[in-house]
Amino acid sequence: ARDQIQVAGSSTVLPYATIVAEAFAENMDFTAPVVEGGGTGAGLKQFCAGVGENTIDVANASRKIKDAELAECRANGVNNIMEVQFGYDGIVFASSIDGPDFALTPQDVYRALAAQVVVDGKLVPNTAATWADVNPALPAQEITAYVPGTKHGTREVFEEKVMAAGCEASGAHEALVGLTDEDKADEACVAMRTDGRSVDIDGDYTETLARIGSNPGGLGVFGLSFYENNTDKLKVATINGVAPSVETVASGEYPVSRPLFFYVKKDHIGTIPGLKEYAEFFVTDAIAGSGGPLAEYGLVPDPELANVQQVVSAETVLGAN
Amino acid sequence: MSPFWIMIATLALAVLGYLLGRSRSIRLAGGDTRALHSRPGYHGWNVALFTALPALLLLAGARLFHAPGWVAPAALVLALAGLGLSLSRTTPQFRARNSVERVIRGVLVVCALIAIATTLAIVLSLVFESARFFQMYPWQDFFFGTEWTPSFGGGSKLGMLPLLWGTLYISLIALLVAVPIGLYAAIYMSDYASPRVRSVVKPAIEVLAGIPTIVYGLFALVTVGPLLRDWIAQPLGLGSGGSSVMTAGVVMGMMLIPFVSSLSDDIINAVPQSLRDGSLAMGSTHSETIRQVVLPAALPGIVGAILLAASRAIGETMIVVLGAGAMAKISPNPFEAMTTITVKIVGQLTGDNDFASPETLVAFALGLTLFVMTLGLNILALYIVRKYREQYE
Amino acid sequence: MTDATTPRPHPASPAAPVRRSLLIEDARTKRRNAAERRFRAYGVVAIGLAIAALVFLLFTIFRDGSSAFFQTYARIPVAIEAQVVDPAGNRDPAEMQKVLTMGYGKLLDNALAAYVEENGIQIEGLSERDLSTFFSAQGRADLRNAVLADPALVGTVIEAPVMTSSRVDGMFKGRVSRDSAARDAKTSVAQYELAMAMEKQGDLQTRFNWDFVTSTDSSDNRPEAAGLGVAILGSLYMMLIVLVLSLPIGVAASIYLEEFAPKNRLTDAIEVNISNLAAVPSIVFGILGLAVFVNFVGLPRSAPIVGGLVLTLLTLPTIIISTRAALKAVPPSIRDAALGVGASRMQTMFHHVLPLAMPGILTGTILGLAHALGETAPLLLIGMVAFVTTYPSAPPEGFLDPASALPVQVYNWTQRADPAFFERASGAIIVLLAFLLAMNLLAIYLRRKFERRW
Amino acid sequence: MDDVRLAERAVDTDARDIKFQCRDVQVWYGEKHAIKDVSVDLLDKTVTAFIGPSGCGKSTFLRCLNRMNDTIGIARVEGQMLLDGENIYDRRVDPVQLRARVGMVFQKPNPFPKSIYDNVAYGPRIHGLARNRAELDEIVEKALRGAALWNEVKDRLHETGTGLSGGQQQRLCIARAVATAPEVLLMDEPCSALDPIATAQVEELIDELRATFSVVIVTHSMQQAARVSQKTAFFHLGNLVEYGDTDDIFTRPRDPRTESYISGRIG
Amino acid sequence: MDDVRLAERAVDTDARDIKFQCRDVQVWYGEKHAIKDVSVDLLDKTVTAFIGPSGCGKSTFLRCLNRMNDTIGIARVEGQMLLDGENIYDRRVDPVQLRARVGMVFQKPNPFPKSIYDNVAYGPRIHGLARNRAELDEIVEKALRGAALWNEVKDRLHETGTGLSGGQQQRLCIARAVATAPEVLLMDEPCSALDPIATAQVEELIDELRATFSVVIVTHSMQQAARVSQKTAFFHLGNLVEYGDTDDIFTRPRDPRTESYISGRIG
Ligand SMILES: Nc1ncnc2c1ncn2[C@@H]1O[C@H](COP(=O)(O)OP(=O)(O)OP(=O)(O)O)[C@@H](O)[C@H]1O
Ligand SMILES: Nc1ncnc2c1ncn2[C@@H]1O[C@H](COP(=O)(O)OP(=O)(O)OP(=O)(O)O)[C@@H](O)[C@H]1O
Ligand SMILES: [Mg+2]
Ligand SMILES: [Mg+2]
Repeated sequence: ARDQIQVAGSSTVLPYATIVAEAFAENMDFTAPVVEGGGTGAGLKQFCAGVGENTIDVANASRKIKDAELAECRANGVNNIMEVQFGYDGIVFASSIDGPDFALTPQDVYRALAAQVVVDGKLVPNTAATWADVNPALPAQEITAYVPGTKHGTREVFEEKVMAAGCEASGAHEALVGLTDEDKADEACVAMRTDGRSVDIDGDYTETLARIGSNPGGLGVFGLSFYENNTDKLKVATINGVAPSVETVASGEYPVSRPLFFYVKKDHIGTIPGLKEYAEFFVTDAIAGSGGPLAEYGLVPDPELANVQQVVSAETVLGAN
Repeated sequence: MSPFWIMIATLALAVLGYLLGRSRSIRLAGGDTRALHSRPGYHGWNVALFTALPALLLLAGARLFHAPGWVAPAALVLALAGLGLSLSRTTPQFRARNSVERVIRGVLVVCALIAIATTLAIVLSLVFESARFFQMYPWQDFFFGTEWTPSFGGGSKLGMLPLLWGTLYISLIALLVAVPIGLYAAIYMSDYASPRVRSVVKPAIEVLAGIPTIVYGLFALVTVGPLLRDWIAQPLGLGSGGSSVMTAGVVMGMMLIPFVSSLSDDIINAVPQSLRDGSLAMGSTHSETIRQVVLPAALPGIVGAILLAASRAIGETMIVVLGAGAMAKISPNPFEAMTTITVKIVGQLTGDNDFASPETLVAFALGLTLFVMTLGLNILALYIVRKYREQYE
Repeated sequence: MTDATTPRPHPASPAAPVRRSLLIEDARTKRRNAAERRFRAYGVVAIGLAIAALVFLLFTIFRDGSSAFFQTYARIPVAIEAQVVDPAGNRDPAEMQKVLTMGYGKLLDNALAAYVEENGIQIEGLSERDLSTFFSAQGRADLRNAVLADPALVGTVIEAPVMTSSRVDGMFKGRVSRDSAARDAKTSVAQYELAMAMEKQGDLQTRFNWDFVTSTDSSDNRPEAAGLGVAILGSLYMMLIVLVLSLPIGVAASIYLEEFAPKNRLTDAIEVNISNLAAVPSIVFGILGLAVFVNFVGLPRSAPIVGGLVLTLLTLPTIIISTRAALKAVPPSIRDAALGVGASRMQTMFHHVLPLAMPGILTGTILGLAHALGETAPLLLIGMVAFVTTYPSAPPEGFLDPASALPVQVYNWTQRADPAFFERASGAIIVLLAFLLAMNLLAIYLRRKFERRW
Repeated sequence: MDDVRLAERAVDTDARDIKFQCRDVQVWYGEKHAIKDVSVDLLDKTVTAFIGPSGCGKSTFLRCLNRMNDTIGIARVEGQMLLDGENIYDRRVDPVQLRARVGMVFQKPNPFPKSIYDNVAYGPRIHGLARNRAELDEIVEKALRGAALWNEVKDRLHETGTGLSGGQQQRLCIARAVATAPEVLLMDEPCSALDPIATAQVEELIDELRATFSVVIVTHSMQQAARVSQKTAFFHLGNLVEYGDTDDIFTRPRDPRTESYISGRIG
Repeated sequence: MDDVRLAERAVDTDARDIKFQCRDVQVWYGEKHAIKDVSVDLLDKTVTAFIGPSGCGKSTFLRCLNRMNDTIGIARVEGQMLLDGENIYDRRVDPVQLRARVGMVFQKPNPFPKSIYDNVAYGPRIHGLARNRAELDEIVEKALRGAALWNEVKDRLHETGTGLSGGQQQRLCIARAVATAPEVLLMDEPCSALDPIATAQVEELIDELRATFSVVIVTHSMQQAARVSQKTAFFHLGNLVEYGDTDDIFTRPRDPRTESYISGRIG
């Protein structure tokens, strides 16, 4: 039988999971878990492939499991799934350390990066060339933004919390609804420019960093933890005047963040040694709490960690209540 | 006993069988091996093969189909039976060579079929998920759509034409770099360079094929991209992005050089010297000889090498991701960012999307489409080779 | 390039040929020789370009990666304080286990603080955080292991080399400067000066880091402790499987197709099909491996055997294509000669044709193995792109244990946030290239032996 | 596949001396009809010479006799060729065994790119003709001596066979064929690159072989045909024009084509 | 590379008719000393025959004359070989130009794997001997006729040259060499695979060529040497034993080795 836990999923959660796995192996008498990345979708897919030794035990996710996925899980006999939300990930804008400071609002970002903007009641292609074109208070620097590609969960958060919010706040959404219908307007709000001002990044934050390195005028979207590890190269932008940090994200002041999850296959508890212990270990205060190694790395701890611990030790499964 | 040890035991029996079969044939021939139909070695091999093969097949089958536990030990019995039977068949007249060769031939056939089996398995593993995709997404939009904008909330546009365009464009540039350089390098190595130079240069160039593609990707991103941007694209007003089809193509071309050069070099080297002599004696220069006599004779192999390079170009991800960006776009300007089918296959499969959504399943459809397309390309290549092949001797 | 320009009178016309000197090139020869020189120059240029690309790549790899083989250690006395490691005070190992690694950080912090005081090091703004992030988190783990293994250490002062954190390490490799330390949230100028002061005292030493090659991967919090042991073993296992399977299968398949198969539509189909397999994106092989080897056959995830099988399928087309080309290139007269003395087709093949085709086969093998060794994408789906911190056991059982692979490690490390991992990734590439070279040397040697012209 | 034991069946008494019985043999290379309707009986313990203008089909017919034409993709053979009464084109016949019995020396010398020794020892090795190294050495020496090559190469047996002069390569190929001890030896212009002395020695060898085997030799030299052969077949444009005792053919040709070919004798 | 235009220097009057002047030529294949100290003058507008036992170095010497030995890695040539008074082994000599003037037919036929037409047209094309297609056609036809091959291949000019019979290939190679119109033609046993009639035609061709060029032919047939050549050189074990008028060599050989080689005449 397999004696190590197998974990797969989101690459955003991956660093946290590896830290936990390492500490788990060090401090407990279990074999070290094997942790894979591969993306939330891929992780959940393997997770939902069935119950048994050659399926994984834990799926990491940077978003909640979707209904369609849950249905597939159930269809494959994976009925008892524990959902564990262990913290938050802040999403930040950062530019090269040598460049000017940016104090952004969602409106600015929307106006700079939307494919089409409303001008004089008409929908026209976005022609803004510098940030100053968008908002005179911003530096007159060419607009180049490195945004996670559509495969990334971060992109979804970006679209929702920045683009859509900016669209709404700037009043463009209203105007759009007037021009078309509600659905189309929502879509138009999050459509990004394709003329090279907004560059999709299918790789990882390291790629974004490298791109900013080779084009210092660029502005990139990063995870908070990534930024914190590279403050010597990056300068972070404030959003609505709030600088991102573990504290501001936890307090909700900083608007762009998302919850992180992992899912545990309850049916494997008991067959795979250490599975329950792993889940519990993950959410202990010493690990996922503030001051723990995860927070040290950049995780925004869940303020309600105690509840989470409760959920784990009770082995509460999804849909139980 | 675990299957592993049963396997070892079977192999040991086979070795024993070889020795027994061999010595028995010699003994039956009264020590004069000339009286045998086949050499003693063949008799030995015959026994060994009959001992090992059925048993190993049984073992493999048992593993594949999760057979009950008693099946594995039964393999040992089978091995013993094979040993006894084939040993009793060992007579001086026994056509052991033919028997062994039949088995070898069978093995060869099986090996050739592995390729077919792989293809089938690939098609099968793609076709179901592709079917699911086409249930969710209209095929017209997929094949003829010119927009690729997947999104999480649904309502994605998943037209493959921009990806196809990017694939062809990048591969073309890569081949434009790799084929001339590779071919000229091959020619130089096989026909001009001294054996010493060749013995150093060839393996050195082969290292290029072994450098992980991520290194090339970073190279494209950090070095080649800005270089092309600052020296060519911007002065010519063709764009200001560091990642472009050109960047990815050029760097990929570098990686493909050894595929063209090393394989072609071997093939060119295999063209008989007498042909070169024939041409040189007509007063043609070395280069004329190569272009007009050697290369046509080596054509099938060279086309094979180029195809292999093209195949790698089509299948490459890392260099494209880092070098050409992730923008799906149809544009004739090689200094714009584009992307390829393969990149999107990997991207959609490893992303955070809902795994049962068209955004993920499109990867399978892309894979299948690419498969069919390259098939067409290969058929064309085969036709061309058949037509222009010059068989020597 | 062919017909025409200044035609020489054909001697069919009775005019006596003009006597020309060999030492004077006529116009046409001049042109042709110029073409020849150009052609040759193209060759030199081509090789030059290829070599230049190689040299440049190798240069960057070594520039970025060689520092991964060195690591800075500190040597300071560490007091194993009982109240930290054994709060219950009864030296019961079970009780002592309750103190997690994180807890041991206190020992190191105190030790460093004591060291600073003792040596009279005065640094402005040296904060507690500067002290606590000075050492690698690996140091705590090592300490805990040592104490648990030998509870008698409690209450004593030990002096063992302690690994410094990636930032401190970086200060001695030029990665972290005083300026960058000022901006860096993970370090500070004070820490920088502390490190410099300690080095001056001779208590910090940078030495060759075997652990980089032998130890296992580590989490994002301790890049300085990450090693390649598991990846090397995983790659080794996979390459063993690939070599043992793909070379014979590939050669056998080529032999059948080239020499024995009847030439008909079916074999054409197989031929096309094989070259087509070469064009299948490698990740699709991962899809296949997941479906067939993991889900159908039931082999474990993350196991080298599955990786090896997938990579075998991936390399087969390369080997088959090059082998077939090489077999085709053997002149038919050699086959005739062997068949003519009564050799069977099999014997002809194995005794004569195959040895002559060997250089091409080996080239295919080199290229195929290089491809396989550097490939990550297919491993994504079968679970080998993973964080594995236990060594796989010796073969054959080891083939079924979880392992990662060298390119996977490179890929993983380049994605991590801490810049120290970039250095590690480059170091891993060096190891990978060394691995490749070792693998190819034999093939290259054999190829040279088999090479001949006929 | 089943063991077909070539020939333990009774051989017709009247065919006893016939080694090869060919009936209505046709060969096509793709569209080209290279051998037309050839019927001929080749006798045992006899040297038969094939003569005829270049391109008339001599080599083609020779290659049919040990099924070497199998290796040419576009070649197609029809008709019957019986070796000791058995059809060699029978589906059940193993061409390998056939070729072990019917050896061949090709028109273009084609030594293996191996050492001279290995070239000659190859046949004996695969057929297990030698019990040990000493015996093998002996076979090799004997074959090389027979082919009049021994003296020239005895000091360089382990150098490669492709480094020999044209004539030496030709003799090497003869030695290689002889070493296998075939029942029938097909020789396609074996002396074309040989000097008179070597030619004489090879002819002597052929004469020796005739005592036990049958030999078919293609030659362009009428003198040679006359010297070594007992039977001669004259081919023309794919047809077997005339076949008979060598003496008769050269002195009393029946067909005008033979007549004119022979009288254009040059040499 | 430096353009040295030496050479308009006056050619010695006494050497006017000497095409090739060879002095103390030595050839080694690695350790093997294949040509020893050969000095010989080959005359213009003359057919010279090289005779001698197989392996004596005829082909080797022949290959020296147009530096084809350059392509054999282990071959080393020493001594002087002057073509029209110019040392062909001079560093400044371009072997390409040399070979355009000194053509060669090899001992083993080596047609290119191209169509018959392209085989013959190859030389004229690279040397630009034809102004247009019609002229090229003419050259090809003339060369094929000269090599006595035209009738056999005129209907299949565009089939591959490797599908020809041995003798046809040999004639194709002759046609190929002739089509380039060299000043000196080296022929290594050009008739070894030819029937008497074809041989006669090739010999006729050689005789024609002699009017304008010089021809060197290696042959094993004394008769052929006697028929076509004016000068004969007899090689033995790498030495040039005797060189002189063909008539003299065959009737009054001075050296006992020549004597015994010729009298062992069999041919
Ligand atoms: N490439 C080579 N490597 C080594 N030795 C060689 C090579 N070519 C020829 N020789 C040797 O050099 C000597 C002379 O060979 P050459 O080919 O000149 O003979 P030849 O007179 O042409 O004989 P033949 O009439 O048989 O063609 C022979 O002993 C031969 O074995
Ligand atoms: N592989 C081939 N493909 C097509 N045609 C061929 C092939 N081999 C031979 N031929 C043709 O078949 C005819 C007979 O050829 P074959 O080789 O039997 O002649 P041959 O009598 O041996 O002549 P030679 O004395 O010149 O060797 C010739 O016209 C030749 O062109
Ligand atoms: Mg012939
Ligand atoms: Mg010769």
